This record gives sequence, C-alpha cells and structure tokens, in this order.
Amino acid sequence: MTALLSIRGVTKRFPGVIANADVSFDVQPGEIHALLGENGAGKSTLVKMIYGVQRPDEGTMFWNGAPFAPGSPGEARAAGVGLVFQHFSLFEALTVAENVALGLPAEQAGRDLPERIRRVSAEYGLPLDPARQVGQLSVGERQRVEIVRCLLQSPRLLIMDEPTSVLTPQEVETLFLTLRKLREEGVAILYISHKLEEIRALCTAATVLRGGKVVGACDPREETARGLAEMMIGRELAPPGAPSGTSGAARLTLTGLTAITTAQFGVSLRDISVELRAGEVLGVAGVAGNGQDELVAVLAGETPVSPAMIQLDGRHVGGLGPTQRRRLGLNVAPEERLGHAAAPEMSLTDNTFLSARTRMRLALRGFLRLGAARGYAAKVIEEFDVRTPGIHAPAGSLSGGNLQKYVIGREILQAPGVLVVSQPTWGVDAGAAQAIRQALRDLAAAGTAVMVVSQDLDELMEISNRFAVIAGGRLSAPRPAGETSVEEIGLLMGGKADAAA
Amino acid sequence: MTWAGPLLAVALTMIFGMILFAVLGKDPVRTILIIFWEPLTNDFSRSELLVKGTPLCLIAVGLALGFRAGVWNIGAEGQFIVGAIAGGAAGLAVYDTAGIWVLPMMCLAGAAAGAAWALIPAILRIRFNANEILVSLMLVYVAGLWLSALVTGPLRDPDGFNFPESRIFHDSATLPILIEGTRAHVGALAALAAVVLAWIALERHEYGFSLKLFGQAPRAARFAGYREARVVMLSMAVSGGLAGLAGTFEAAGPVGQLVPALPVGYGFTAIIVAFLGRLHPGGVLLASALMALTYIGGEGAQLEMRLPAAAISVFQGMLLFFLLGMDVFSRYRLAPSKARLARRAQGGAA
Amino acid sequence: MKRLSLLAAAAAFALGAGAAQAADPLKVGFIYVGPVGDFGWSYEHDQARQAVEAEYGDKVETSYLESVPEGPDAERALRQMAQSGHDLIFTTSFGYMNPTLKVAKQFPDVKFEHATGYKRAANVSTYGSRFYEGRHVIGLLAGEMTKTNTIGYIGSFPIPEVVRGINAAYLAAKSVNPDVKFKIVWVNTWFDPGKEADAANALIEQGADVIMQHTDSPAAMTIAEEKGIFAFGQASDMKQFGPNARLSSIIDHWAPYYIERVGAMMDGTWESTDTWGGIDSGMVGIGEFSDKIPADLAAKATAAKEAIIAGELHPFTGPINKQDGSAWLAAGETADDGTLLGMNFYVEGIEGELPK
Amino acid sequence: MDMSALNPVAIAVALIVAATPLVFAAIGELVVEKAGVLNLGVEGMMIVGAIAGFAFTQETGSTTVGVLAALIAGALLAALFAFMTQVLMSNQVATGLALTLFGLGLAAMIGQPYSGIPAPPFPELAIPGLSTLPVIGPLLFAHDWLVYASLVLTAGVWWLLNRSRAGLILRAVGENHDAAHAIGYRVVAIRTAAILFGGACAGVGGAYLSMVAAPLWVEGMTAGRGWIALAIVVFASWKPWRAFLGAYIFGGVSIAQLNLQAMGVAIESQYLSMTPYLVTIVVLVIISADKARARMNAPACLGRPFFAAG
Repeated sequence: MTALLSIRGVTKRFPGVIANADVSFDVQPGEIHALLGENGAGKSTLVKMIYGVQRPDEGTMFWNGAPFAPGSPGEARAAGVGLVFQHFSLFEALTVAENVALGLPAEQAGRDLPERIRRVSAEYGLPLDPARQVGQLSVGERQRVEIVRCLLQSPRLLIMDEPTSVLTPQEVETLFLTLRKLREEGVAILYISHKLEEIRALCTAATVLRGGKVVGACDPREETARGLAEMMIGRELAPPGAPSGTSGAARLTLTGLTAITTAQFGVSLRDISVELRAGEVLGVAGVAGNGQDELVAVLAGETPVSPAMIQLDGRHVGGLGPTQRRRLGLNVAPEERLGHAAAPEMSLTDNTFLSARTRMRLALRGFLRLGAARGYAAKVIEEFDVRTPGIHAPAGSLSGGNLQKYVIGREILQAPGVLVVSQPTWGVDAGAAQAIRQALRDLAAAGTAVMVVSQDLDELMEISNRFAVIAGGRLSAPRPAGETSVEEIGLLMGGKADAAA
Repeated sequence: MTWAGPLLAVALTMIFGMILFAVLGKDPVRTILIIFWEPLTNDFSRSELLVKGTPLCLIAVGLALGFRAGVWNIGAEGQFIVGAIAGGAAGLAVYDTAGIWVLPMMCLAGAAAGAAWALIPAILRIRFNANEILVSLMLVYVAGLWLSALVTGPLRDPDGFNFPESRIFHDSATLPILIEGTRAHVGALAALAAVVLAWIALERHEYGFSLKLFGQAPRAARFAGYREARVVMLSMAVSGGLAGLAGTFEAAGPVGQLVPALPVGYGFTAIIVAFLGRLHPGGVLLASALMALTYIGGEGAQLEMRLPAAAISVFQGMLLFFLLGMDVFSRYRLAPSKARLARRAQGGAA
Repeated sequence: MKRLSLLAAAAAFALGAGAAQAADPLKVGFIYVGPVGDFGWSYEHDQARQAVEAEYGDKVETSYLESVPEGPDAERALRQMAQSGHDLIFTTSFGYMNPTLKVAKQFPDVKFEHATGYKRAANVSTYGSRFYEGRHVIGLLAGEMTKTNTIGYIGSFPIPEVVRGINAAYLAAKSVNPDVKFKIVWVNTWFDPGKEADAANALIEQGADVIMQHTDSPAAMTIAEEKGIFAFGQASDMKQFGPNARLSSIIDHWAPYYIERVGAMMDGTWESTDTWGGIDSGMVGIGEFSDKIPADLAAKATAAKEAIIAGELHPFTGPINKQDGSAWLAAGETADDGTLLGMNFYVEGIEGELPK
Repeated sequence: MDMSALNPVAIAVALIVAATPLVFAAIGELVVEKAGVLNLGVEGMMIVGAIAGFAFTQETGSTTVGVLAALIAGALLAALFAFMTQVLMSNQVATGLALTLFGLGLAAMIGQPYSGIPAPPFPELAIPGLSTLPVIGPLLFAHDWLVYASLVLTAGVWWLLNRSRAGLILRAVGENHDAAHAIGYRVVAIRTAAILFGGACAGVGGAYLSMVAAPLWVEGMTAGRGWIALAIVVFASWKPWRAFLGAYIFGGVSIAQLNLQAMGVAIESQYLSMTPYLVTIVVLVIISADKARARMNAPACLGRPFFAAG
C-alpha cells in the first residue's frame, strides 16, 4: 500500500540551528499518526514544510508516491493537506464565515458557505454559528473554526498541532470522536501533542523526534506513557515527589474578590474567597479563558481592586501596584513568558529589573545597578540550569523551557512569601517541567505559599496539596488533592461548579 | 556594521545627488563639496551648524525617548510653537524690567507650555483612547494659528505699524551668544546636556528602562509595575517640554522676537532625525548635525551654483530615504527578527 | 581652492580693507520669500532681477536665494550673501526687516535694500510701492463694471498694506457707484491656490461679480474666468489666466527701482533712503484695460491715473470718516504717510469688522 | 446677517469642488490603513499627482491623459514608500514624512516650466436634459467626471472591503498579519498593492486641485490637504462612506468659513480656522472613547511592521 505522505531524508537548517536532520517517515491513509518530541525537537518546522510555509533544504516528500513540494499553503491545501494551528490563525474582528472563507480557495467560498459551515460543523459534532465574530468565541469554539475550515476542503491529511492543550476533558472527548470519525472515512491525521495518555488513547502510529532527528517509531497503543516519555527525552524520568502535606499560617487571603472587566472578551472575577497557607501548593485548574488571566493580573497588582479584597500577611494590599506587592513578598509569574513575564528583545540581565529590582535592590533611587543585575541573572541561570549563551542573550533567543526556568527562577530566588505561578510548564519539555515542579515544591517546603494556575490536570495532581477550579470567573472551594478524581474536576471545569461542589 | 549603513547611505546619496545635479546642468562634484564640505571650512558656517542643529537635536532627543516607549508624538512642531509663544510672552510681559532671572523664567515658561501642549494628546489617549499621532498633529495647526492670532493681536508690537510681529526682546530676554560674532547661542549647550541626560536616563535609570520596556513589551512593563498612563504622560511631557524649550530658544535666540514665520518645520524634521539617530541620544546628535549640514550646504549650493531650492529638498529626501533604508542592515532592526527566527526554528511558536 | 580665495577676498572686503575694483562686476543679491515660480510676489522681484542683469550686462553679477522663510533662517541667508562678497542685497519681504538690520550692522560696507519695511540704517534703505494708488484706479473700474453692486475682495492678512488697499478701492468704487458694497474674505495666507479659489467661489455665491484680491496666486482669476465675471491681476498681469475676466491689473514693477539703485551703487551715489513709489515712479504698474471696459470709463480711469501721477489726486482725500463714523480726514485733507503706513481701520461704509 | 444672500445650491457646488480632492486622498489612505500600513506621505503623493496631471495635460492636451499620469505618478511615489517600508522595513512614520518632503521638492522641480500657465478647461460631464433642471440640475448632474469618479471610488471601495474576497483578505492582513501569513497570504504583496492604490488615489486627488479646483500649477499648492486626508480617515473610523462624509465636512468647514465672512459675519479668522482641527480632535475622542467599537473598525496591525521570518 502506498503511503499517503512519505518523508525521505528531509533536512532544514536555520542560522545556527539544524531544525530537521535527515527525517524520514510515512503516514498511511486512515491512520492517526503521532508526532512526538520535546520543544525544539523540530516538529513545528516539519509541519511547516508539509504545509508549504517553508521548504526543505534537502530531502524529498512524496504524496501518494509522487514528489510533493508545496510552494505555498495554498498548494498544500489544494493537494489535500489541512492544518489546525497550535496558536490559531484567526482574525478576531471577522466573523466565523469570513475566517473560514479566508482559508478556502475562492471558488469554494461562495454564497452558500455559511450553510455549508453549519452542515459540516453539525455533522462532525462541532456546532458553529457562521455569523458570530470570532473575538466573541471561547477557545474551544475557536478551535472548531479551524477544524471546520480544514474539513470543508475534504482534506486527505489533517495536521493537528497540540489541539487539546486548551480544551476541557469533555471537549477533548468530543474532538476525539470527530477525529476517529474522520479516520474511518480514510483521512490520515498527523497528531502533535505532549500529552502521552492522549496519544496512547488515540494514535495508531508514532514517530519520535529528538534534536531534529527521528529517534524512534512505535505503536503507542503498545507502549506505556513512561516509555514514550523516555523515548522522547532520551533518559529516565525521576519519579514525582510526594506533596508535602503540612500547611501553616494563612499568608494570602482573598475575600469576596470581585473584578468586573472592561476588556472586550475578558472574564469578570466574581466573589472569590480563598486562603493560601504557608507551606502549601494550591492548584487552580480550569479551561483557558475562564478568568485565569484576570485572577493572575489581580494578584500581580496589574489590575487594582479594593484594598480589603486581598490580604497579604494580614495587610490589605488590593490597592497596591506590582512593585509594592513584591516589596511585601507577593510575587507572580504570569503564563505568557515572552512579552509578559519577560521582554523578548532585552537581555537576561535587563530582564531581572522587571520583577527583582526592589527585593534584590537592583535599583537605587531610580538608578540601575547593572553589576548587581548581572550577578543576579548569573545566579538564576546557574541555579536553574538555564541553557543560554550568557546573561547578555536576549530573552527571546531562549527556548521555551529555558526561558520558563529563568522566569520561575527569577521569582523563586527572591524568596517571596507568596508565589503565584500560571502555567509553569506549558510548552516546556518533560525534563525542564520536572525541574520546575521540583523547584516549586521546594519553595513551598521552605515556607512559601504557592498558587499554581494550570490547565494541565496531571501536573496539578502531582504537585498540589489542595485543588480549586476556576470557571466563569468563580473559584470553587478548594479540596484536598488526593480526594478528587479527574472526572469530577472535568465537570467542575465545564462550569458545573455547583453540581459537583 | 552600525557604521557601515549610514556611511553607505551618505555615499549613495552623493552618487545619486551628483547625477541629479549633472542633469540640472551643474558641476556635480563641486555641488557635493559645497553641500557636505564647505560648511565645515569656515567659522561662520560651523557656528550656523550649531544654530540649526540645536533645535533639531533638542526636539529629537525628547522624541526618541517617547518613540522608545511607543508613544507617537508627531506634534513636536506645535509644542515648539507653543513654547516659543509662552517663553516669548513671558519675556514681553516683563519688557520694562531687566534681570538675570528673565531668561530662566522664559525657559521655564516655554518648557512648561510645550509640556502642557503635549499632555493634551497624552491625556486624551489615556482617558479616551484617542490616537496621539492624530491629536498631536491636529494641535500643530492649532498652535500655528494661535501664534498668528497672538502676534496680530495682544502680542503685537505697539510701535510696529500693525505688522504681525512682537517687539524685539530686550537684552536680558535674549540668549547669550556662545561664540562672539556668531549666532551660536547657549541653547547648544542645553542640547548637549539633553543628549547626555537622555543617555543616562536610557542606559542607567529606571525612567529610561520603563520607556524601553513599554515600547518593546507593554504587558511586561505592566508586569514590572510601570503604569502606562505614567509612561505616556511622562514621555509626552518630556518630549513636549524639550520642544517647548527649543521654541523659546529659537524666539529668544536667532529670531529675537515673535513672528508668524518662527516655526520652520523643526518639529517634523526632528522626527526623521530621531529615527536617523536610531532613537539613541548619541545617534540623534550626529543625525541633527548631518541634517543641519545639508541645510546650510544646501543654501550655499543654491547661492553659488544657482540650484533651485526644490533640487535641494529632493536631494535631502534622497538622503533620508537612503538612511532609513539602510537601517535594515543595522543591529537595531535585525536583532528582533533574528531572535524571532531562532525562536521559530526551535519549534516553539510562542 | 578657488572658493577659499573667494572667501578670503570677501572677508577682506567685509573688513573694508579694499574697495571693489572697477573691473570686478558689482555683486547684487536677492532674497525671496517664495519660489521664483510663484507667479506673484517673488516672481516679479525675480523679473526685476533679470531686468537688472539685462540693463548692466557684464558690469553686474546677480544671485538669489528663493523660498527663504521669514524666520530664523533669513539672517543666515543674508549673512551668507554679505559674506560671499555681495555689494548690494535686496531683501524682498517684510519679515526680513529685523534680520536685515542685524546683518547690516555686522557688514557696514554692504548696502541693503529692504522691501515694505519701516526701519532704516546708514546702509539700509527701504522701499515699497503705493499700491493703494493702483487700487484707486481699479476701484473705479470695479465700481462701474459691477452689475450687482457687489465687489468681492480676497484679503490675505489684515495688515495695514492690505487694509489700505481695501479702503482705497472702496472709496474709489463708492465715488462712482454710491450703491456699491464690498464683501471681504480673509484667507490668512498669501498663497494657497485652493483656498483662494474657494474664497472666490464664496464671494461669487454672495453675489459678487467683480473680484479683487490681495493674495498672490492667479487662482481667483481662473475662477472668475470660469464663472464669467470680472477680476483684476495682482502682482503680475495674469492675463493668460483670465483672458475674458481680467479687466486690468496692478503690476509690481520693481525693475525701475532696482536698476536705479544698482546704478547708484556703481557711480558711488548710493545712500540710505526711504522710497515709497507710486504710479509715477513706475513701481506700480496699471495693466492695460480690457476691451470689456467702455471707452468713457477707460478714459475716466486713465484720467485718474494721470491725475495721480501728476500729484493732483490723492486716493485718500477728505472728507472721510472711519467705519465707526468718527471723523478721520476733513474735506480736502489728504492722509499723511504715517497714518497710511499704520492703517488699521476700515473707512465708513465698509461692512463687517476688521479682524484684530 | 442677511441669510437671503445664501444660495444653498451654489454653496453645495463649491463644497463638492473643495471636498473631491479630499475624498480621493482619504479613500486611498483608508485602503492603505485597512491593510495595516500608515503612510504619512499623502501630501507628497498628492502634489506629485498635481504636477503630473497638470504637466501631462499641457503636453498632450488631454485631461484624461493628465488624470492617468497623476494616477501613475502617485502610485510611483507610493511604490518608493512600499519598497522602503515593506522590503527594507524602515519605520513607516519617518518614511512617510520623508516622502512628503521628497514629493514637495520633486513636484516643485518638475513643475518649474509649468508655473504661470493656465490650465485647459476640464470637461464637465453635464447630463443633457437633467443638468438644466433647477436646483438638482447643478447639484447632481453638472459636474466634471472626476466628481462622479470619486463617488464610484467610494462605492467601489465600500464594496471591495465589505463584499469582496479581495477586501476580506485586505482586512485580514490589516487585522492580523501573522495569521494571514500562516494561512498563506502574501502579506507584503497585498500591502504593497494597497499602498500603490493609495498613492494612485492621492495622485488623482492632487490632480483635481491643479486641474479643476484651482486650476493651475504652483509650488506647494496642496497646502496641507494631505494631512487633512489623514485626519479624515480616522474621523471616519475607517469606513468609506464616512470618509466621504468627512471629506465634505472638512471641505464644508472651510467653505462655510469663507461664506460666513463673505456674508459679513465678523469672525476671528485664525480662531475659526482652528475649528476643523479642534472638531477632528473632538470626533476622534468621541469615537475612540468606546473602545470596543473603535477596535472593531481600526486595523489592529496599523503601522506595525511585518517580519516574514516564520
């Protein structure tokens, strides 16, 4: 049987980096083929070549046995390749129908398009209203737009880049049903994910990339998650440490925290009350876009609230800005590393000024102490094993995992009384994720109160002492981590807070 | 690499300029020499470089700070005019008294007025989300008309036969001259000081750091505890204040009175100067010197080679295009895209 | 280098170390506020410069700087000229007054001629034209030619020169047509063809069938031609812009004055003077009358022109009241130059308020 | 004040003449900005169009050739801007300002032989029968063809932006250039096309001044109208028909001021001349204050450079 897509000896170089080296594998019709690998392993580059965004420097691709070298995404789509982007390439100000039309050839984007969107989306269990503005859709709905856009072109190969990272467990189930239905129709699916359990549940073949090279191929149904992970990172994983169960005095108390958002697609926080104690890790689970960003912004001091809503060691700090809160010992590491937690074009030295200038005395009466900043940057790099050419490297040049280690390290080394971290290991490879989780646990053990906001349930299960779920801007009552099942949490995440609580 | 771009740009401008001048029937080599070399060969032209370069440098340094923060004040011309009005009016208000406090008072008034004028777009941006590019631009025309209204009205010289201009400032309201017999005034020292202070602010102080951070990553700046409103107000006030100061200098220096023709476009030229200087204080200093050179050399070429004034502005336009175009080779531009490239190559689109 | 020796010579000259030798041509410089191609003010000055060259040939060498703004750059431009060996410099706009005086002080051996100003020095003369005499003549024509009794007037800035022109034209028009009305529009620019055209249109909409202007572009003339009404050339003849519309014109004739002054330099008789030349001096030219003008009217206007030249007629001869009704000139009294130079009021009968 | 002296039809006709150059320039710039590019060089492109239109009309005797030449000249100057900002990635604000300086000089240089020559009459497209009707005749059916062209242009751009696929792509590029690139649209090519279109429109707007409104060629005759066109685009919150209306309001303020003066209303001319600019600021504040609404219309990528690195 001829493979639908054959990749033979493909190599792609960038200045200073070899993204893909002699990569070869086949994708058969009707199979869900996993592409596994850490960040930086070369998955995205490979996808871009298949989709015609970039061209291989060496090697050949074959489509149904014929040489295949798409010069543009349009050509790739015409051949039958569909791509659902990891970060959706959608236009918020445009409607669903307009967004879909932009991804279709002109002749397929006629007047009947809204009707076809309705029909196809219903057929695959992904209902959509073509007239709605994308900016008003939830994340899950936005993904549907991307998928429906692909499906309308009757693709032979559907590429999905980390599709489930933003979905609730229920939404993931729906997506899997859709994908299986497609597979039965003979569509091949190239499935890129970190979530090994999902891959084991869904995929029928897997190719593992490491450092741009193919390091293994297997049938994931026959492997353990642990085995897959080890294949991916090339060494054995340390077992997760047990959560430290002790908890001390309340350090951060939220009382009736309410913040009505004025942003167009923002979520208002409503009546959040919770206590964070010294020595504990409180996990906050939830589907993206349910108020996490707003909660983190409020805790960071980027959005001020009335003073009594937030108490830090008994002091009312709701009205204080980020700098004053840090001085008092409340540090925050936001989800978005580039552009929020760090300025991409600034050096690692300059980036220390962002959050450490008060606690670490990196600025004196407004004048910057460059020497002290260099020292602190070097310390973070060393203690958190940040792989970088040096403290002068721009933050944007670091890989996701290394930058995350830098950002978390920068906060942890300030020895804050309370640390709030959002998505500490999002997009980070397994090795770095392990190191970050360990550092957070160590910090809690040293008496800091830690809050981890994450969409990765496995992660939260692993490091939290207590759990709470945020949905629609409300936070459920925290419960001990050991007493909650993934299913229950899934229901909570879907907004059924009252039913489950 | 940083130097190669601008030098190449100047070289290209010379080549294309020579073609232009040859087409116009003028001796190309000689014309280029007159524009780029002769102004440097005599004391008078050198002093005039200071006269012409001072306002450009003062304004552009302030603008560069704001542009670093992503605050697009393109109304410096208006702030310059209002600064001249306020400084001049302050001087005229005490027309009958002399004292060494007169000039400092005028400078203060001018800088404060320029800052206040710049704060209008700043406040409208913060409060109403109004685009500061357009508001500040509209205010240029308002300021120009205001100057014209004032010199035909309340500030008109009572003994001036109703002509639209103010009295000539008294000596104590006139800027001291740096070099005897020339027009180079102490404003040049202020411009130099502004360059040094701006450099310190940008490289060694939190103020400059917060500006850079805001320009590169606004969310990171908020995370760092810098408030957008404060950054916008501060950078508008600083750039407006410097433009206002330049306006007062111009009125109290080379012009010596308020006239409707006082503004000659320094505020707009300074925007280009700021970019030619790569938004760096030292670069701005060099760029304003270069611009001043082409102005003075251009006048020389007009006079001596009988070149039409239009040919000089075409020539200047070419120089600007080449300089801006060569920016692509500078580190300033390539660094972010390289970083981006590297990031993409490593797979994380984040 | 040639340039350097030139500069050295110029410096020597400026220091008074040596006078210009007879063999050297007299260097005469001109500074224009607009481009020589504005077809108005600066254009006419440049025409006169060319006339000087034509008159004296090799004996004179002229150069000019155009589009020199009246602000801070004027002084440098002047100094550059003075320094580069010019013997006589014409500064052709009011705004050059103070820079001219400043530079003149530094270069006592260079002579300056400043147009339309009122400050003089030992080496600074002033000169201007009594345009209001021309306004009187075309005011007569306008007053007679209007059918709607409405004359439109496009003003630039409400400075004495412009106000004087309005008053002179109004008094003349009124003298032949008691019902005449002036509609005045200020455009606050010397030069914006689009706006001048809009102003002409606005005046025509308000019933004006004769347009006068005190702005520099021929835009109003082209509109008058298009709309089939009458207008007058300003600064230059503008006949080509309105072959049918143009009744006559007030032409700036700087050539006679420039030739005379350059001549005075050559024979060493130059001294600081204040010249305010009218039609008689040749500085104010009245363009030929259009054939649309009836013969008797043309004769009347010509007579007025002759009377002005002969000194028998002053356009401001009492009794004239100011706009507010207060007396200005008693019967038979004529206005003195001082009042005319600072004129900041309308005469009685003009409607509307003079902008302050 | 004698209101009876007011002839609304005549004023409306004058208004059309004053507004039409602004319509062309503003609609062109609107398309450019919708594609995410801020070109501050409108003034420079207008004046180059003005001289090109005038010169070619003089040389060929055909006003059609003149308009065509203005269109091409405007587009050529815009091509320079496109090359600078899209290929060499120079800053758009500075490049636009440089373009204005360059355009003014270039036009003055080319235009030297054309100063002081009257323009040949521009043909009016009077519609027989209809143009002689009272009131609506002169108001609707007796203009030069460029006035109708400005209407067609506005309608065409409205249709393009809201009803056509090309317009959808254009908006997408201005809204999110990274996403547009990822789907496979050629951001730089699309933006370049928009910039050229904007230049062509500005060129025609300039030609309207030198061929119809003034009509003559003199240096610097655009006298700041390019800047007003920029203001109109924002005033219109990037909507073609509102830009059309904005051009008429801006033209109208100037016409109204002149007419009021002609009617004998005493006004402080400098202070009155400030009003259009102050009104724009007020309008800008009003439309911007509602953030959601402003964001829906404003191109999100306006003025941001696009790096096709990934």
